Amino acid sequence: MTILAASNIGISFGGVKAIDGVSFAVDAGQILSIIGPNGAGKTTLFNVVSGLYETDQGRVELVGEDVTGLAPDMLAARGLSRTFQNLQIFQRMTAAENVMVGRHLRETCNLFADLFRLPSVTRQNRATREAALALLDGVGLRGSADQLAGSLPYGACKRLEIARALAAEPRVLLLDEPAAGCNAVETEEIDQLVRRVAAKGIAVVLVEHDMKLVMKISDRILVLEGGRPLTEGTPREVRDNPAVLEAYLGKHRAGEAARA
Amino acid sequence: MAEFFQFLMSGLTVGAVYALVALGFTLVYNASDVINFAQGEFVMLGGMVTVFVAAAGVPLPLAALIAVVAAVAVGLLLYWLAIEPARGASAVTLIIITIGASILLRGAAQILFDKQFHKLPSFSGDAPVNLFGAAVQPQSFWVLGGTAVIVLLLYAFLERTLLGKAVLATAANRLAARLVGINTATVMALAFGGSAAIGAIAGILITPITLTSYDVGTLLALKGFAAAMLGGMGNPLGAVAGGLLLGLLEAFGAGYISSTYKDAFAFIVILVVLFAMPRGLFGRRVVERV
Amino acid sequence: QQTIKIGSILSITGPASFLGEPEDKTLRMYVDKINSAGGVGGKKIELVIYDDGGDANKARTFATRLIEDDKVVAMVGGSTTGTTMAMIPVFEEAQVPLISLGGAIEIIEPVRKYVFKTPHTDKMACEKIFENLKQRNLTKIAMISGTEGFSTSMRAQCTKVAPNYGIQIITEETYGPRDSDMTAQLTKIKNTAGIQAVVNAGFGQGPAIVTRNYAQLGMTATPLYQSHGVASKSFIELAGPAAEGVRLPAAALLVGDKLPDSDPQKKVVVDYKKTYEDTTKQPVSTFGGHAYDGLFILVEAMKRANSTDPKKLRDEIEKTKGFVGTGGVVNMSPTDHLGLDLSAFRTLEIKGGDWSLLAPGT
Amino acid sequence: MPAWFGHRSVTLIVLAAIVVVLPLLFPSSYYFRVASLVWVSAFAAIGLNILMGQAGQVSLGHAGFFGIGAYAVAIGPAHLGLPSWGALLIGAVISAASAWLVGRPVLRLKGHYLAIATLGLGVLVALVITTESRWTGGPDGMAVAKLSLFGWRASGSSTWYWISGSVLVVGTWIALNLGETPTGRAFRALHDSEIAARVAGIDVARFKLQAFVIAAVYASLAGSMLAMMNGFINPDQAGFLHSIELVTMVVLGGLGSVVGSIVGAAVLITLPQVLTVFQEYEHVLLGLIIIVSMIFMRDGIVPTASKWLARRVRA
Amino acid sequence: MLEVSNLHSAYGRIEVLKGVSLEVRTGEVVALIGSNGAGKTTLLRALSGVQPITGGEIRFFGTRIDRLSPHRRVERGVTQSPEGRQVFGPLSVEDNLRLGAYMRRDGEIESDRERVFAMFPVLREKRHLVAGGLSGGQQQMLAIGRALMGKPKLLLLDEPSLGLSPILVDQILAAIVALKASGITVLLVEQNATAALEIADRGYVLETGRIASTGAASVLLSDPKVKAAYLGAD
Ligand SMILES: Nc1ncnc2c1ncn2[C@@H]1O[C@H](COP(=O)(O)OP(=O)(O)OP(=O)(O)O)[C@@H](O)[C@H]1O
Ligand SMILES: Nc1ncnc2c1ncn2[C@@H]1O[C@H](COP(=O)(O)OP(=O)(O)OP(=O)(O)O)[C@@H](O)[C@H]1O
Ligand SMILES: [Mg+2]
Ligand SMILES: [Mg+2]
Repeated sequence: MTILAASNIGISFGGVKAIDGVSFAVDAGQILSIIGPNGAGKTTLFNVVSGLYETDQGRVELVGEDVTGLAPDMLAARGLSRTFQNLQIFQRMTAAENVMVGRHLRETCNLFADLFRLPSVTRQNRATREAALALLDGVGLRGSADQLAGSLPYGACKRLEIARALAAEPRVLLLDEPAAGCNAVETEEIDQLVRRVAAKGIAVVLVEHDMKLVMKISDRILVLEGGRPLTEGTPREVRDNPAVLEAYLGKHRAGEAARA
Repeated sequence: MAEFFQFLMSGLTVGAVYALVALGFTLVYNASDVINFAQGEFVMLGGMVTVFVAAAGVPLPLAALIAVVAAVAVGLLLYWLAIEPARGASAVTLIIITIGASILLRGAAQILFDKQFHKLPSFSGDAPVNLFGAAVQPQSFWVLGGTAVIVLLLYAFLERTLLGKAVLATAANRLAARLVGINTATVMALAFGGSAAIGAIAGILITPITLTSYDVGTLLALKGFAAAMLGGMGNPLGAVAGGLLLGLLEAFGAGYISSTYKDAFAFIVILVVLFAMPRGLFGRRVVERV
Repeated sequence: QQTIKIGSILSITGPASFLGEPEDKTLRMYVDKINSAGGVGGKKIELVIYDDGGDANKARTFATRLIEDDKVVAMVGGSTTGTTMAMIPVFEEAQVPLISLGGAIEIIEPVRKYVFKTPHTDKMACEKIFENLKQRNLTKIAMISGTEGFSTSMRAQCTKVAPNYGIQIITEETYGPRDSDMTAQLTKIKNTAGIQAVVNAGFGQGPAIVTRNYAQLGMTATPLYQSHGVASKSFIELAGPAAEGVRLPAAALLVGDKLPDSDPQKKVVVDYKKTYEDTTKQPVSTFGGHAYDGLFILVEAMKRANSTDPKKLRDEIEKTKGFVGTGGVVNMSPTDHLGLDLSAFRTLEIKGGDWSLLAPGT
Repeated sequence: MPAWFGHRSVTLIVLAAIVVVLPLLFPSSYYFRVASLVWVSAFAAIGLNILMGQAGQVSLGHAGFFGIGAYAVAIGPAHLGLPSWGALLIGAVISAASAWLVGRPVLRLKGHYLAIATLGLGVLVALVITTESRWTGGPDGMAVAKLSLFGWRASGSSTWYWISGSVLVVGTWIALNLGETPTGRAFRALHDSEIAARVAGIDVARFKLQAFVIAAVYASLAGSMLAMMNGFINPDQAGFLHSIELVTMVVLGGLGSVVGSIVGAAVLITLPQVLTVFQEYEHVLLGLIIIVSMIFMRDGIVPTASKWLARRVRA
Repeated sequence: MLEVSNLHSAYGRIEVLKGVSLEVRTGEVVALIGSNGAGKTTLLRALSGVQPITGGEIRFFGTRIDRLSPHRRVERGVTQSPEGRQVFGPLSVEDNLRLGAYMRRDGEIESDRERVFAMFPVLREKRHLVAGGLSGGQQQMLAIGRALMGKPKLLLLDEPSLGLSPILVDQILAAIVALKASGITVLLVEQNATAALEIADRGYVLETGRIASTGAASVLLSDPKVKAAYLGAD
């Protein structure tokens, strides 16, 4: 089943088209990777799809519903979660609290119940914290649960964002360079994590420059260049595409990708 | 028509006063993102020191110079004794420190000087100049001219000199500024000294019109702050535009609507402008990528 | 040796400091004098002064402090109407006399048992000005006033009493307490047809700027009246040559040396002026004089009562008769807790950079 | 039971104990008066701290709501024949409603722009109060009727001490409650990153508005209490300087710390009383104390102190 | 050229560097690897003087620099491309680069800028745009370019390949080799440990604030322990 479909997306900044005519679709349990040179428009595409930028053109559908132009929180409520290339963690909250915020949509939030701390609130809090700890465990951060997120090293923050995004129990998860700042071994862990997520039936859209990772786990790959789609296909097709080689992979990397 | 021009000139005069104060905010803001609530006290110092030094028999131009030097000294002391030791603290904390400094400076001024109002003679006499039927104090031209000179200098400094860029860089990212070799402490000291000088010059120029006393700073700072925000914080041209606009709003509000509600009128316009342009008239658009 | 505690809450700093400061100096000066002359009834006076900074809420707290902690027998103070009004409930409840230095008539009207005041009321100022206008056959006026308490209250009183003098207030303008240019308001007045005189209710630097803008706009052909709120030499200094010809109602204090020797107030005001200026090296204002009057009304009452019991003090203060102060000759009564009449005010005109006493009928 | 629960109730119990025990040390009812002022200001500061410390939105016009509450209990009984407690509630409703109305557009602004917009709103309220003297008594203020409930009239410093003290305890309880709830977390999240908060499904505009309204109601109630306690009110209480004072209390005590707001209020209310002995040096010292405490306790008195304590305990 | 001995640094009470000693010789490329939170960034910051140290010494060309303020160290030729890019968001790309040369007074600033543009042509294209609007990778290029504008003797690179496309990673690595050839010494922190060690002369492995092992790059590359912990199964 197609969870997220974007068609003919375009947006410009100060008259310059940052993306133009990009379409993609991703099914439940599928991993779609979007790759392309720096500045190709990958993050911008995420920003449009997740409602942070208003589109000039195109249409976004989430589980069959037209959600173009909907605010991010409305999209989140319909099952879309994401992480950020430039970290957006809640610095002054602990790691566990960061993830608890991620569960916002799974909680009942009633101002009066909260102000007077009705027993239901306390009960719910306990459940939310349990869930958050379990998620932190999943990304290997259980030990840092009560540390302030602002003091975590870069790699840990990236994983914290994934845990927070998963906390909302999304139907589609957009990951913007989750493996950036991770060494090969840590990247391997991300690899496992993303596979597990997809295995649960969540649609995953992955932006990543680590070709080993991308080639290994993607079902399909969309290549952007200069804001336009360059090609789309299976990892093998993409890897062998000379245009991709030239614009993005480079010779040396092509070999590396091939090994994956 | 003469009435219109009178309101116009009144607005420009008052507006230039606000603009001068607003300009003082710009430098410190550009170096640190901090609104220096003691800025009004620099304006007060400029006027009061000139008055008292001149009263001691020193010729006016020299007295004015002494006042500027004194204000700069106070600005630097403020930086070294109160801001620098709190380096790394949040902007809110620094703002509260400047509020504390403003209380302190006002308290000190009332002991050191007195609580009376004082005036300075107008630089070129009091005979009003007739402009399209409006009677204008000659001092208004000094204030307008002073505003023009300061805004041009400040603009050129920030936009055209490397040191000016270093000031902006310090506010944009303190860590990166230190990594490229900017001595952020010196830059901040410069900003505080510079805005103290601007404040003092403002005080000297406006005192012949507004009169001065130990506590003129508070309201001037408030209006100057409003002007700076209306124009768009951090942009010297915006500060001047905001100041003049605020002055005009008050004058035309008082003239054509109601003098009692002229402040209300001015603030309502500010609110409306900000709703339409959340960064003021000429504020820099900040782009923050995620 | 016991002392008599007298309290005083003044606006020594803040926007009304031009009231509080001379009041503070006057009280300290004269209490020292009284004490070095042996005190009252053999007891020294202990003065407890608090600065409310013009903040009514603070004044209210200090009032409680004076009553509860310092246990004063009476209070001279409340520099402004605003602070006084906030303190009145405290003193009424504690039954301790309060002699206010605030201007507005609402302090003593309706009469409150323990509340007195020394400064002429704003109503009297209006009446004095209108009296003079009437003599000059000027009946159509414009009012311009500040928006703080003093000016607002005076403006209201003027509006109220104007019909009694056949005066018509054609147009009204206001300015904020820290405004630096009033040409817009004055231009409107200038362009209103038929204005024969302009009255400015205001204090602080505002009236000086009004006066200067008035000259700047070339309006001096129309007489300008200021209020008693500008009754200190610094007004003339700040307004400069523009002040020439401005008239105002004020206490005799400003023109002490120009009073005829027969004037009952002459000795008092000349003495006070000399003492104040010698000690403080600053020009005298009528505001310090109000504190002088308050202090001595209290001291006299204390002597008469031969007691420091607040209730007895109150009764004696109310019986004050023929007290010659800087503000005038005070005759209080159960229905009049001020005790001054219009004769306490003189109409002054600024001439040659100084006050001059206006001859009656001009 | 999680650690924070104990922490919250301990704070409350200690506060209640202080409120109860303090009077034993008071030599005169002047101290009741000062303490009640502290409680009232602390109450307003706690509300403002929810907005500033938790949700991270500054307001430089909060005294406006304080003024609305104060003048409600002044005007209600005097001009409309309402009972004081009814006027108090109406004041709170008006404050909440106006916060809700202006909050939507205003809270879209950020940082200093939000500061100037709220400042402007505060100035507008103060200006209306000063000008419409037929209703408000103008700049010199107006008398406020005493609070009476079922025939019992609240007057005297000690009565008000108990009223304001109990209200403060309740206010503290509510503010402490908020911290660890979905609403409280939403506030803190949007403070740190609006974008991430929105992507996590938080309706940022709605939560900002909630914080603004809560803070407005706190301020309004505090204003009503002060007015009834003083029996008198004037426009200064709605003015810019009072707004600044409230903000200073919050920051001095510690942004985000409920106890901090109480301590901040206590410091700023009692300092001027203590400093009177220094006479003309009062302001210099006040300024100096603010500067020095912010330098050495940059996160505010309470957070810094508790960090320091934690270190001592562990060492 | 750079000798670090027994360096200690802490955030509050948490000690992050627990006695780090290392050495970088003139003309070398030295790689520093370690897992998340090992303290690599902290070490580089300490070298630049923006992170206070609690003990130990830093010598640069034999003289101690650990008490010098950051700008003095830049003056002596230590520049850094920091973690997280840290570009001056509101300033233009060109201004960012110009500020990179803030301490320089020589006449080659223009030509150095051209060199940076040649290395990263996008930057030339976007020279008048504000840096805050650049894509992540473009900002990374800018950060590296800015560090190069300081005309360093010792260049500290904190994860320079982070967020760069494969082609650019190759280019960066090649550029580092070229820099080395032009006499610039490089201390390189990289998560892409294999690639880093391939171009480095020597390497250090940092583990929770301590140097765990060191040696010639080729030796580390084939060290099974290092392989298991950082290089991953290949
Ligand atoms: N808010 C914005 N303002 C100005 N320009 C923007 C903005 N957002 C994106 N752009 C421009 O759009 C282009 C695409 O940027 P985007 O961040 O989407 O690239 P990307 O593919 O994610 O690159 P990278 O791999 O480096 O992260 C860039 O040239 C960037 O400068
Ligand atoms: N501001 C801070 N406050 C407290 N602790 C911090 C702070 N910054 C970093 N730390 C801690 O210092 C340790 C080292 O962090 P550092 O950033 O130096 O690691 P790193 O090796 O660069 O990691 P990464 O590979 O993720 O960039 C980590 O445990 C981290 O939690
Ligand atoms: Mg990107
Ligand atoms: Mg790092």
